[in-house]
Amino acid sequence: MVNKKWIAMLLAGGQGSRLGELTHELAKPAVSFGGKYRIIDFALSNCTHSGIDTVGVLTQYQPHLLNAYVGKGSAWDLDRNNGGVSVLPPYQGKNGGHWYEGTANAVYQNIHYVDQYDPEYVLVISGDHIYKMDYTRLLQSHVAHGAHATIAVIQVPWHEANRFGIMNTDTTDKIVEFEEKPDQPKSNLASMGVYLFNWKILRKYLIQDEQNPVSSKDFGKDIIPKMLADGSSMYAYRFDDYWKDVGTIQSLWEAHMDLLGKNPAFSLNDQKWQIYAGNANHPPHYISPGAEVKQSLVNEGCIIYGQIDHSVLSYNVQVGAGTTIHDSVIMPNVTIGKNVTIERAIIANNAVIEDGAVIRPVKQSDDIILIGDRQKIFTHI
Amino acid sequence: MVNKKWIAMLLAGGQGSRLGELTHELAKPAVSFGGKYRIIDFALSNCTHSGIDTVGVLTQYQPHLLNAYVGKGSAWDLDRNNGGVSVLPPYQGKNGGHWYEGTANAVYQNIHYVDQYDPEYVLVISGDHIYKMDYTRLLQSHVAHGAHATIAVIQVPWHEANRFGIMNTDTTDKIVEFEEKPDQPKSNLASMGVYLFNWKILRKYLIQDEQNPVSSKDFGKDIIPKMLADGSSMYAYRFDDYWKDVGTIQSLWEAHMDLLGKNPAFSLNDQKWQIYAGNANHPPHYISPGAEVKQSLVNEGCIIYGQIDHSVLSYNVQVGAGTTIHDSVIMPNVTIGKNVTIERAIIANNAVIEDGAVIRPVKQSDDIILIGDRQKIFTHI
Amino acid sequence: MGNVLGIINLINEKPFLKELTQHRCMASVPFGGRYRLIDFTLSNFIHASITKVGVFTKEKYRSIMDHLGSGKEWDLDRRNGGLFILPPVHPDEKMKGDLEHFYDHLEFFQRSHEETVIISPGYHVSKMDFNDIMAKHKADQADITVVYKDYHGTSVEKPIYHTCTFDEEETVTDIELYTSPVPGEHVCLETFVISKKLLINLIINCVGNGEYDLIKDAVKANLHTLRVKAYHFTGEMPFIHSVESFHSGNMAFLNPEIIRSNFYDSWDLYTKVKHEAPVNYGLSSKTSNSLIANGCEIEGVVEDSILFRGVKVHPNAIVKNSIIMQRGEIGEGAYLENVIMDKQARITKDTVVMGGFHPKVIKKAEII
Amino acid sequence: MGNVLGIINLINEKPFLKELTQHRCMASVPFGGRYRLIDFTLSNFIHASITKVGVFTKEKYRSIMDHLGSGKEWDLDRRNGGLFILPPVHPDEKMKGDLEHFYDHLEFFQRSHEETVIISPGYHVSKMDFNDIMAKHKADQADITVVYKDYHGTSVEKPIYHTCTFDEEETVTDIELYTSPVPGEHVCLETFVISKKLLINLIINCVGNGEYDLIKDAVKANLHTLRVKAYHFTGEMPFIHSVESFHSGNMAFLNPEIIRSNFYDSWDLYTKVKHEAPVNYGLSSKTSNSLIANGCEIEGVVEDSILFRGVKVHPNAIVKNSIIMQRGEIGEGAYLENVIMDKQARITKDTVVMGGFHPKVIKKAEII
Repeated sequence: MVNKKWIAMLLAGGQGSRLGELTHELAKPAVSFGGKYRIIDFALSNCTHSGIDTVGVLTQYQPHLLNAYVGKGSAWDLDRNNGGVSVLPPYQGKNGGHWYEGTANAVYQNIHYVDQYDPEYVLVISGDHIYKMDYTRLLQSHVAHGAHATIAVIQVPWHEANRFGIMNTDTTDKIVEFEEKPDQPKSNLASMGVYLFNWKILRKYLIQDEQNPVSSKDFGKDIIPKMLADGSSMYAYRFDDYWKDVGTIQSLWEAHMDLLGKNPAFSLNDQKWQIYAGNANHPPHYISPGAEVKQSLVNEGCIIYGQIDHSVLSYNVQVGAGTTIHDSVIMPNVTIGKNVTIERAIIANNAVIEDGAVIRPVKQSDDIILIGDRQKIFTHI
Repeated sequence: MVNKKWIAMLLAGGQGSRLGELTHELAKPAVSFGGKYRIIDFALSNCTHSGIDTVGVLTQYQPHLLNAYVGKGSAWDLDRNNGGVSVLPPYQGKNGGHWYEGTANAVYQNIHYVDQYDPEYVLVISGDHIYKMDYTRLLQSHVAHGAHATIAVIQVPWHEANRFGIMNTDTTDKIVEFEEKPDQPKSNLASMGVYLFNWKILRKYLIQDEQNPVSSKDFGKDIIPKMLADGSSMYAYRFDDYWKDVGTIQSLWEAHMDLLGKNPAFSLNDQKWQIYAGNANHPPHYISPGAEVKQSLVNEGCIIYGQIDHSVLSYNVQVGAGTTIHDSVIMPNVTIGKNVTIERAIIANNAVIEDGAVIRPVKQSDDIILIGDRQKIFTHI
Repeated sequence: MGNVLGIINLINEKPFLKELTQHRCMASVPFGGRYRLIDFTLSNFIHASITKVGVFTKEKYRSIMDHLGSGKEWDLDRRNGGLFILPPVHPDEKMKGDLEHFYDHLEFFQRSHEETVIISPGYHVSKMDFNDIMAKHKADQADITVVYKDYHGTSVEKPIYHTCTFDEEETVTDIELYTSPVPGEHVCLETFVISKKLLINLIINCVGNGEYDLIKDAVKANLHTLRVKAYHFTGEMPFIHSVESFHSGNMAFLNPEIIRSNFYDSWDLYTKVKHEAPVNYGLSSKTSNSLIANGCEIEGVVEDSILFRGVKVHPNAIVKNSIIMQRGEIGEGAYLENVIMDKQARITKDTVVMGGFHPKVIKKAEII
Repeated sequence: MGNVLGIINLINEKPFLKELTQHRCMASVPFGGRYRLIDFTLSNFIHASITKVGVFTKEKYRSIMDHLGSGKEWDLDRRNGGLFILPPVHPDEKMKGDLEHFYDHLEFFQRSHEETVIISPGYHVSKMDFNDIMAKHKADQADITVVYKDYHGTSVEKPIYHTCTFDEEETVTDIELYTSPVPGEHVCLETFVISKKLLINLIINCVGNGEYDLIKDAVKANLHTLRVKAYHFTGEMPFIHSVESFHSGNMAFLNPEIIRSNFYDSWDLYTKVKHEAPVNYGLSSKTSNSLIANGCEIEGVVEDSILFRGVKVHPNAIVKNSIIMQRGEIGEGAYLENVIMDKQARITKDTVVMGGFHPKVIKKAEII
């Protein structure tokens, strides 16, 4: 067994209840994204590109699809004999079973998993953000600072800073204070939910935190503040590329719109940093005579007779003649009939939209419309 | 996706508490066997040889080692893109989480897993028996009988029949009665815990049983009796080769002794039915000048200076000079010093036996001695 | 099935595809926007649950090795069985025929546990149900089953096809080698079912007699001593024997019905996964009746064409009735019609390239 | 490491091992009871986290393809990187030298993302820490690092080793080709570290000048223009250049200290897994100072010997100072001494086979 310099623990347990029907039957990291991917693909691909070959995926809520999707990990080159990707659900030991109680507890319950690789560093990331990040730079910064923990941060607009965990740093980027969703933020450096720890130190804190009866057993709420309070050497690592939390229908839709255009805010077609996806075997898509596709991303397996403008179409989507789709996100295996109108909507997997249906907000300023999994829509909505 | 004719559900959840310290930190199917294997290897290898390429391993108690051991399944050629081996732990859904309550409940909770392969038949097996069995013959018999369920049975000595689930059959091997551990057995055909079901029928019974508040949700206690009571077409399939339940220290030891000799009761060295094992990369073993090895199985990685007679040595066992080992089972990574005496004992993984220690029952008729995992033995026991 | 050994026989490939087979064997030629010809046969094997496949290669097989890799995409990275590439054993000598090559790898056949062998070339574009063929083979109690298809292609100038005749019980009575078939004639698809034991005997006997040709010396020569039966393949399959028929065979896929029947209906066509992003259509793009693979970026006009992965069509470029292979790039204002553009070729700004009845082939990595 | 491309260069193998290399290349020769020679270099690569490996093969490489398979056992079945077998591109022409072969596969180098290349032959039996070699290469700011070892073998008749000399700063000043070294001389292990960019330049320049030999034309010829540094390998490594030295190199492993240092100490030696059962020792067995691989069944006497997987020693048979490869069988009452028995060979009842100073080699599948 070759020991590992670092491994990643990917938090994929959350239900993501603000995504409504999208997470009815699957965990948030398994939600479709970008016409081809699932949200978790971004974190997993980042690991692969950063040379991390051992990833523990901590999962609890509706793990089957995620389990089947991650499989043996070959899509991300994580089907390794030593290491690779492991889905880590809760379990029963001699003293009965425990569901994961918080993010820190989830890692605590898998200390033995981490220990078997004896890593120097552990990267803790979450499976619900859209970004391309080379974690090796974070590691370099961590080592250069001789830090106990390094937290990746991104500048957010000042008026949104109160929605994030905010880092207050000194001039060397050493973290001096951490505030979870502060009313009066002193900085706009928000935590991206990407933490690098020296394993020996984190291990100690996890065990300590577990014995604290009032702890919520969460990295942001408990572990980080405690380490800070103890005077640990903690640094911020500034990330200045695209990063988006897709925790709501609105932000999920926005992130899709960010993919479109000639120079999109976030490009998926990056040969040096491909995003890997599982089960990616579909035929080329077919655009019929009379169809019109502009400013859009269309994935394999689609058959298009209608007009698509400024939208994202996932695999195996069928669009009938006379149909127009604007500013929308169509998830996999959706069948859309003829003369349908879809605007500012997200249509979830396997939905069926019958001929002539109209799906659009009453007013342009209204919320994005969500059509849930396997729904069948006959007419106006 | 290619649909599957049949898949297997392997019950690996049990603690196996009668194995004492051996299952302190691992599930019974993960216990070492035969110098090289773990108990679950026999069921998994049977699946591979029978052409079953989709196996769900239902696990609950201390699943980590089993999880890490099964891995992506490549040892058993079960690292398939479509199907392969999947470890299926309990999970949380919309309505919270449920640990597996019984063998039937464990399969019930994974109905969606089975459904995704849409199999015609489901083989339910357990991960704690030692046997080589071609399940395709069971399938042939099942199909020939047009059965709803077929249960593999083996003749046991009449005086032991009261320890098993006993099938009473008519002359065509149709099961007419099932008795769990009967005081007055009417037959000596014991259930091997190997069931083949038509999935559609089993699925119905699993859902029905789940709604029965007094059911223990077990195949042997609930599903089989209910199907029989309903007049389902159920047949026994007679198996007449070696089969052993290794649920106790005594039976585990006996099964090891069955491996020894020129024509052993159970041969591991069968080129047509190899037993596959994970992590099987160790160097050849070394027998020093002065060592003596007779009537024994010795696995790779050992370094032997002492005398071994009628025993089984697992990988990476070291035996010092002047030491004698008789009628014993030495599990992996055990270090045995010089001038040690070991008789009628099972020494568990990673134990260390110091120079001069004597490990043997006081009387030949006493129980087999078990030295637990990682124990360090200095002198007499 | 589990009891069948699949053989893909690349030995008898002819240089029909000219420039396209200059640096690769025919089985490795790209097809249908995303595939290589060999993917069709391999996928057919997978759908028949064949898990041990031997690919007998002759020359220019490096790209096929690259493409197949460990066999993972076809689920053939197995300990028991899996994918075996069997190159020539005596590369310095001219190969006398496929049977010689089989003979050199006789151990491969002998060591296989499978009882039945299916042999097929690597360039058939078809969805062939080998389970059905096997079932007929068994029901017929045949020694050899020969798969044939009624010829429907345009007439061929050179005599390149083998045709077979059979009686009313579909017992093959003759195989005519090297003919120019007319529509309706029974073209032998060089696809056979045979027991491994019989195949080994035939190989040893033929080679012992200085005979080296499977269809001529093992099949045709034994029509009267063995029970050789015919299987009528009635599915879609273009006859590809020239650059034109390769072009038209591709274009036949510009039809949703054909796409559906070939790529869906639970009959996945497996190929190497390349992780390309979805196609990005620009504001000025205009696409019609075309098959577009992932990774493309389209800002120009694409009509009646097939674009492989990662093709770029710049603004005001026009692509008509053409096949653009992987990573091709069509510069601004360029015009292409009736063209087959091999991988990584590039058409510079405002260049016009037109083929006539014979599509114009642009070589790999060529810049025009 | 992640940024290093590993090359195993089988081009310069010499037919030192006679019958043992009659049907296989040297890298594929069995060694140490369970391995092939190439396993050592491959395992060294793995321990340095090298995840892309190209094996440049010349001839008789079928058994190496069989052995390596998909690369799964070495964790090299990867989408990015992994194992690449690179056979000759022009099999019908005599290869002029390793640089020609590298040139034919120039695209392989060019397309690789790795910046550094380690080149090694496939037959060194050693535990070599490439991380350490790389570290020195960097610290030295070397263009090329040449790995050498002080000669310790018996004297060789034919001049087959390249020796190097260097100054007090370990800058290589000369490489003498084809010498017969005396103990203590610095034998160049034909193992090099070089940047990919420089390697590509050297390949193109040399081949352009009609020069085809890596060590002579790329390394030696540039000693005065490039910064070529020496790395002293001090670990265990037998010099194998004859059947005798192959035999003694194997026998050196009959030593628990050597076994421990080569096979344990968290330096796994990876090889193809064969799922053999533990060794079965019978009532009449007597084994002493021997290395025994799984799957063996021993009822006779085995002394000072190495038994590969699946060997059977029947009652009253005696095996002394011998190497018995996979699936060998020694009949009842037979006597073997100083023998190397290739795979699947069989010694019949009561037969006596003895080698002298030159071990007697029994060919693959031979029956005596």
